[in-house]
Amino acid sequence: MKSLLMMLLLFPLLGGLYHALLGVRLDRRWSEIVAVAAVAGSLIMAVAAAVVAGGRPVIFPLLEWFSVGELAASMDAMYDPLAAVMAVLVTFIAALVHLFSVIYMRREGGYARYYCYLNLFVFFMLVIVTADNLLFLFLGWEGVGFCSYALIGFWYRDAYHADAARKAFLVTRIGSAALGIAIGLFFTAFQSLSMDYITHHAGMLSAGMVLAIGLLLLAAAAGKSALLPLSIWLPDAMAGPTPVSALIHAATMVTAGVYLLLRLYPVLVLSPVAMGVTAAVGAVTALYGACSALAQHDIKRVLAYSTVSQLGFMVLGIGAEDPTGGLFHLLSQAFFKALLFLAAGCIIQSLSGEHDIFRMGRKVRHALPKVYGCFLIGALSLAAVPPTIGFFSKDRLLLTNLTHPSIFHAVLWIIGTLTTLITALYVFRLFFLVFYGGPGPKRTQAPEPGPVRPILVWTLYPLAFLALAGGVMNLPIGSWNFLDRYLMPVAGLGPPLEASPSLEWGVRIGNAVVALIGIGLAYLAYGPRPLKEKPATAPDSMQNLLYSGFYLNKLYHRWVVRPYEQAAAFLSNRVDHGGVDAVMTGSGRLASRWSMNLRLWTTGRLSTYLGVLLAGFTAMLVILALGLL
Amino acid sequence: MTLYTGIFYLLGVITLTATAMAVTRRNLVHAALWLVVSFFGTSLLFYLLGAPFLAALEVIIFAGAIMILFLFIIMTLREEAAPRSFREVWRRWRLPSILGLISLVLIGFFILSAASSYHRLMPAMAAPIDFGRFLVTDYWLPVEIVSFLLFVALVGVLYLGRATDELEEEESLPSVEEEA
Amino acid sequence: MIVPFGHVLFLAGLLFLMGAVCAAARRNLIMILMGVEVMLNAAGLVFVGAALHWGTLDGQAFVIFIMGVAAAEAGVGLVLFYYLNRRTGDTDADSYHTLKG
Amino acid sequence: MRLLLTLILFLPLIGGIAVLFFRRHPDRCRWVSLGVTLADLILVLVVWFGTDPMPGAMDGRRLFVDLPWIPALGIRYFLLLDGISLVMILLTAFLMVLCILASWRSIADRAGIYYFALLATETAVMGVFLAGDLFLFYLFWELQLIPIFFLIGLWGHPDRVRAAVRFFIFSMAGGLLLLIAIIGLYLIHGAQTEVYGFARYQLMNTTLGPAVEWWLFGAFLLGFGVKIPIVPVHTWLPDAHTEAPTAGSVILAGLLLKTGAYGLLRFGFPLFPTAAARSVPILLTLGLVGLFYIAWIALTQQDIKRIVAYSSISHMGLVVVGLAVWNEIALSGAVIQMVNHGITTSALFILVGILEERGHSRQLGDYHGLWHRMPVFSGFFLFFAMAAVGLPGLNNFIGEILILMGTFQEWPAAGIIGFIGIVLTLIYFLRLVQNLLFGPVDERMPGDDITQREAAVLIPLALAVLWIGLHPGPLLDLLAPSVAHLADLVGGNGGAADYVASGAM
Amino acid sequence: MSDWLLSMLPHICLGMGGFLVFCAGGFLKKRPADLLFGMALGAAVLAGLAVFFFPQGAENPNKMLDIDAFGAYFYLLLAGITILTLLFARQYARHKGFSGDEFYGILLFAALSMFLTAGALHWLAFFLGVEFLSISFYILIALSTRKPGSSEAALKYFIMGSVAGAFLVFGIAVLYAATGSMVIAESLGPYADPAQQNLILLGFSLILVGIGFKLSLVPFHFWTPDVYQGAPAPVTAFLSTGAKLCVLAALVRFGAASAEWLWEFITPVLWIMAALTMAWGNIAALTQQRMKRLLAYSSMAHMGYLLMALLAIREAGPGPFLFYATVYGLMDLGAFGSAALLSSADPEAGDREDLKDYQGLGFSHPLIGGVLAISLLSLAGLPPTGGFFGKFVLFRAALQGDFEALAVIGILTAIVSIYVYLKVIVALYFSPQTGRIPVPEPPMLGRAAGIAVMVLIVWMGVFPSPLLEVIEGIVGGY
Repeated sequence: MKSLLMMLLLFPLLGGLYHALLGVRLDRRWSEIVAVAAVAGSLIMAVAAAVVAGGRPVIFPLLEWFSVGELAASMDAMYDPLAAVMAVLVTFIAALVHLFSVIYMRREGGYARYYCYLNLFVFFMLVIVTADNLLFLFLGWEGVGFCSYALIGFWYRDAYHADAARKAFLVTRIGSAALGIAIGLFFTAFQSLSMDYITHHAGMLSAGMVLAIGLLLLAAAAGKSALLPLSIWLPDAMAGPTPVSALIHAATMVTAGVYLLLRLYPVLVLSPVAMGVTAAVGAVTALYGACSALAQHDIKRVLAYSTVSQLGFMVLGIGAEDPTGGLFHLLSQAFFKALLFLAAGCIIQSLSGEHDIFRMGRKVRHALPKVYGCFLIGALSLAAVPPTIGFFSKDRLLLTNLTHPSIFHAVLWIIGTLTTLITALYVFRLFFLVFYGGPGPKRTQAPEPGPVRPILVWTLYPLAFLALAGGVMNLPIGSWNFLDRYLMPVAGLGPPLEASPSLEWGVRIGNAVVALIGIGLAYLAYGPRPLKEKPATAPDSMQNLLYSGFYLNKLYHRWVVRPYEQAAAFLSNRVDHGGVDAVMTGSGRLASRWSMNLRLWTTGRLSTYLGVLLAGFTAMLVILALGLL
Repeated sequence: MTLYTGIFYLLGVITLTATAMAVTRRNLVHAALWLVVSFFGTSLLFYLLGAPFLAALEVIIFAGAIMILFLFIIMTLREEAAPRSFREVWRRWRLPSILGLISLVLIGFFILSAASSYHRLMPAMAAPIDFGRFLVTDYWLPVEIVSFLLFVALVGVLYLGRATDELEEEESLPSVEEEA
Repeated sequence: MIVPFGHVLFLAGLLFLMGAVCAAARRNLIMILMGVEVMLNAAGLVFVGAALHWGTLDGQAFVIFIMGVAAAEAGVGLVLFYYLNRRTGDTDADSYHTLKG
Repeated sequence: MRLLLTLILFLPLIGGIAVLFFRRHPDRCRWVSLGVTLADLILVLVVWFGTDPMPGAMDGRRLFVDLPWIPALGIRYFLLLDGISLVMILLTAFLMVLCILASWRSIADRAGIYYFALLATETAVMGVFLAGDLFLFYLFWELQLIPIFFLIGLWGHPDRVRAAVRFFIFSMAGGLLLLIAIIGLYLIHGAQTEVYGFARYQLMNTTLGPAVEWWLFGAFLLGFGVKIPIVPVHTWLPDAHTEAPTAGSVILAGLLLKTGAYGLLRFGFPLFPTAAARSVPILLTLGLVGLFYIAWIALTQQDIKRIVAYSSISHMGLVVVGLAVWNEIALSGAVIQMVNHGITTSALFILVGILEERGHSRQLGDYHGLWHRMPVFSGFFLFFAMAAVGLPGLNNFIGEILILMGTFQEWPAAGIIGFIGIVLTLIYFLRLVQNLLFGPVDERMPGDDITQREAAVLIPLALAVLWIGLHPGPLLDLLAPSVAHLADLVGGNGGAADYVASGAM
Repeated sequence: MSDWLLSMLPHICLGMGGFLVFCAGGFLKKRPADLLFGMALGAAVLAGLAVFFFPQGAENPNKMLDIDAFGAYFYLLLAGITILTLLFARQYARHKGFSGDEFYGILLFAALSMFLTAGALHWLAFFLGVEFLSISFYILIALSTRKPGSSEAALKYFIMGSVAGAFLVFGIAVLYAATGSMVIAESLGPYADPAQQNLILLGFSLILVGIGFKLSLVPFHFWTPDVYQGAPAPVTAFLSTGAKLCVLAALVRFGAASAEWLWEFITPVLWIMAALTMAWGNIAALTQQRMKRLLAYSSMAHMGYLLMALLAIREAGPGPFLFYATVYGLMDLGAFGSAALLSSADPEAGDREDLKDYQGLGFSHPLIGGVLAISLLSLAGLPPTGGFFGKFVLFRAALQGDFEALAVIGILTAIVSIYVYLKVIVALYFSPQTGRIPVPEPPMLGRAAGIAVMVLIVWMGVFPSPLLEVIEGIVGGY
């Protein structure tokens, strides 16, 4: 078992190191083979480990890292069902994305760098997933952040990409700081950093501590999972290559925050306030992402905002005391969003790099029929149309909120349902614009879609299958809830609150209806025969608001970035140079001035010298006389 | 109050007056001459205080040799005393005189607060013979030293005098250096 | 009795200060040197008075050496003045101020 | 083995003097210097693997030499090697080899004197790390200034003289205050015990009145604080680091700053436990203010080397925090962080030096898109920059996390602020990386990538980064006994007395 | 030889040496400079050696001159300084055209006067020593008639010296009037009637003016930079070392001899003088651009430091004072001596004054530049030089004597002084050579002297124990 886990982690690590050290001299073919093999091997190990572990949590010390006094940071792996699910998910999607990348990136230079980061990313992600020690987790946490940074900025020559990368790194690092602080608090409270220990002894924490840690964990998750108010980096992160967006910014890394909340759920759940805040943040983020997605022009940005929205849903589920539901939605989102991104990648490649949905249209559908099919499945799943996996997972989250005793969650339920409607609307807006868009003002210069390599499309199939039929892993009917049961041994994770079957079915049908209404609205507005052609060139203020993601970037610029820079300039010019340093140099200058004055006394004239001599003698007498008196 | 006392104060007044005149004269020759008077007064005071040999030496060396030297140099330099305004004189004198006055008060305080200041001096006389014997028995070493000192001074004077001569030669014969 | 010892000292002190003030106030080199002579002379007076006061000859002996030193100083000094006067034509002490600062 | 300690200490100096005889042949100078530093490194490694903490000695000492030097003043030639010293001289010996290599070609004129200065610095710095006698420590402390002064002033950049003079004056100002305090302590101790001496363990036994202790501790703090540097007295550093030649910057950042922190660790705190314990809030504030303040200042700098230089201050600010907290974890972290900072900042300085050699400019605005032209260089740069911002798995993280975790144990608020400060560090480092490595490709940018010699300098550094980042166990084990002992020393106020009483000596 | 002759042997060596130099100079037609130099050197060496022949154990047969270890120590030191000065001066004197009997002879007489001053047990000897010293230096300073400023310097030294000498002699007179004794150890109040205190105080303060002038203590210091600048460099070297050390020796003697109450009264005065002198010397040097003036201010500052050590003489003993004085002598000699060696060969030109003219000499003339640099580092108190230990013992003494405030002032001014010395070092090593004034080929003897000074300074910085032990032996306890 231990060796399985070791290999699980080592494969991608060695793959990454292999590229890092030998990268430049490496043949592209070898590079690709190694990269894909590393991840595939990892996938096999993940599955094997899951099978061997058989649903029991197992903790293995892998390596000593460091330990001083009570602080022991050993690289311990915990392979419980939660970790197993995540590990399989991560390696599975990573394997597909690696495969996809082989074709997708075949014309790009810097392949060694690309695969190096991608492999390392998988490694770090697996570290997060399998870590028991919080610091080990932190290693992965920061590692994925760095890889994400490097991959977003993969096309570093364009300043826009580099800036997006920096933004992503910085904002997620704010979350990291929160996580670090939380780790510090854990350490002070438990003198231990083992999550296993912490989750089993969470009751020891005082109420204030629980609240603080809960909020900090939420902040950490907000950074990584792009929740409000730290969501701003994710849309910009789309500057990276599309497979990267699929893997990191849709399926895996962004879910790390959610995973963290799940892992430490037993702590989080102790604080009702923190739970409430979590749920609220989730709901608002979901709504925010969905609304913003409505007005985007860039296919990837639509998906990115959609990811923000879906992450909000997951957190909403956790906040509503249904962590398993959150995980379920995490899985389903991973499938359909990865699918959508990869499909979008096919489209973009076919259109030689075109991202603007207003420049796509019918021709795409004709050129890429298989992609069209896959995209449709993904869109349906995202829009939560039964019987896709998306339907089941989202339905469960909404139901949980409704059945929650607190009235507060009913409000959240309303927001959630509204978001479901908007979700269906924007995803089908996207769908119709991309595949059915007729000739418009911008479409005149639209590039001709070309064919894509079939391998690209093949990688979509498994995802499409899962997005469509993955729901069976946790059907809310009878004992079909495999996932729930599988996760039972994990601390804190259990089945959702029981609701009466009628309510259950009512909500279920209602949700399906809402989704279909949304699709209908989208059809009316953007379908093959829209009610009116939207003039995309003259956006009104509402559209601007949505397009810019509620001006969040501007707000940050105005209230955070600019004051920060101003403070920097002030400190640098006024305080450091004009204040602290001026004191130092000023004292030197003062000494010089004194020096000049003293030298003026040395007039070179004997009369001065003799006069001062006499004065000195007199002064001496005065001092002595004073001493006598 | 004895005769000696009277003589002492008389001599004191003479000496002080002469010194005061000497230090304030604009004309250097006058100053030197007043100083000679002051030295004579001191010489008599020496005599009064029991040092006849020193009184003689005072006249010979101070009033005689040194002041003659002064006069000689004054003559040689032919320094002309330019009349100066009172304001300028005051500007020069004010600080030293104030300091001098303060010092005087303090010195007076220090002197007069010491017990021995009220010890009355009785007339006595050191015979020159005794004095001479004392000098060469107890103080033969300083005598040797001062002879060296005077020797060095002599050498110095010679050297500087020669330098002055060279200076004058150079002035008269500006091309000497090149030839040398 | 002649006078209290203090009076001799005070007289000498007065003389000494006159010399000192002269040296500090006058600009003429020769006058400064005269001031020094006055000061030395005052010291001699103290020595002679003190010799009488203590009844020892050391004080009187000292005066001899003062005279020797005064003579040497006057000799060197006056020749120096003479030399400087020949170089620059000046006996004003304050006109020698090329070295300063 | 005891002779070994002396040999380690003076081998570089002897080598340096030997180099002076070859000064007409720069190449021979280089090889001799390289040989000497390598030999010294090997000796240090021999000590590492060949010694164990002495049984019975509580302070974890491994070797010591104690000979009378100036008996009239009670000054002894007392070298004491414990875990902390060993780690520090290891760093010294290691960086020195790299310094020699890093300046292999860039120093053409007066190579003999240059290498002499480098080697003399090595001896002086090692002396600081090894001295167990306060006076000996002070001697080396002052001694190290002179070669560095010449290194900056002779081989530095255009504004070198001003920078060198500033550096010297700041350091000396601190040093002289230190001297006064050292003498004061020595006299008080002597008056109390009738034994006039400077040995650390003796001086720790001094009873001080509160006011006197404050004054003395203040002087120590100021003396060491200038060197570390703690924030209000840091202004010499950016100039000195920026104007120094690469090796000079490496020595300054990698070693000299460490001597300040080391002094605080070794003498400042243990000698004045009460005052030190009371001044913790002040020190924490200063350290944290440094972290933030520098993050801001560095953001506005245009000179690459200056940014790296400022980052030193912020890293050392964290070390100060670690020292102030003074528990086992934070102290280990502080020592490790000193080593880390030595490695990463040195590497960054070397990289900037490499860049400057090729591009003849240090202005941030003059470079962009280097990744395309110099991929290996860029890879290294990114790697070390990431190490500097404390990416886990790389060295700085270990130090930072130890310090902060230690801080959390005692001062949670400070720990929280510290974590936030680390985020800010990222901002200016990303700016640096962004501007240098990314951006449009420009064929005018320097194009010749890292040479083999340069790689030989950078690869050991990179390995060290990874080694400490992933497997710091050996280092921490080395430190453990000494650090535990130190932590006990100040924790209880009677620690020092107990220590001596327990017969450790 | 009888004891009393032996007890004066060093003085006799110097005096007779000087006399013979004059004879040789006067009677030999061709003025053999090398012979004169050799004679002077021999006399100085013999004077140094003669110290070892002092009668041991017996009572001092000589009432005026010290033959104790303390005196012997200073005699040796002064003899060493004389020898080194001669070595430094040889080439300079030849270049500047005063390499005759007058220079070497008067130099020996000056050395004699220093011996007298340093070893004086009797006020008369002290007075004569000081005056002899002054007169010798009036002439030595004026010797280089072609050097600009030389005669002005002589004039200033003369006027100030004679006025200060008058203060000194008046002070001695007052002391004598107060105590009736002219033996230094008796006259400073230990046996005096308490009623005479004020008179003794007055006398001592007058003497302090004279000593203050000699040691250039503020406010009696003004002549120092002017005279140091104007005098020929080797003479400056001698003036700043020998002429100060001998007075310092006397001052220690006064300090040790003076009664407890006298010392208590005088302490504030000395305190203020020390503080002012340290501050003035170091601060005024800060913006000084002329080398010898700069060194003059620096030497002033060191007098301030020494005064600080003197203040603590009761608590710390004279050991620190002796040590620092020794080191000071060496380092100042090194600084001025190398300035002499670097001066141009042109008889009309002045010394190398402007700091700009020192630029780059550290590399073009590594040895002499090195001597100068080491001396400056030592003056700055940096390891590995004697100045480093000197500063340590100095401040140790100050703190031992509870002069904390003075020590802090000392440290603060020392910080200022660092800049001063760095300025010169920067010129020597960091600046391009200007080459305005060519440097003459350094002579063998000068180089030897330079190396000797350098080695001694470094030796004292690395292994000061022997010297400390010697001093310990002299003054008992350290």
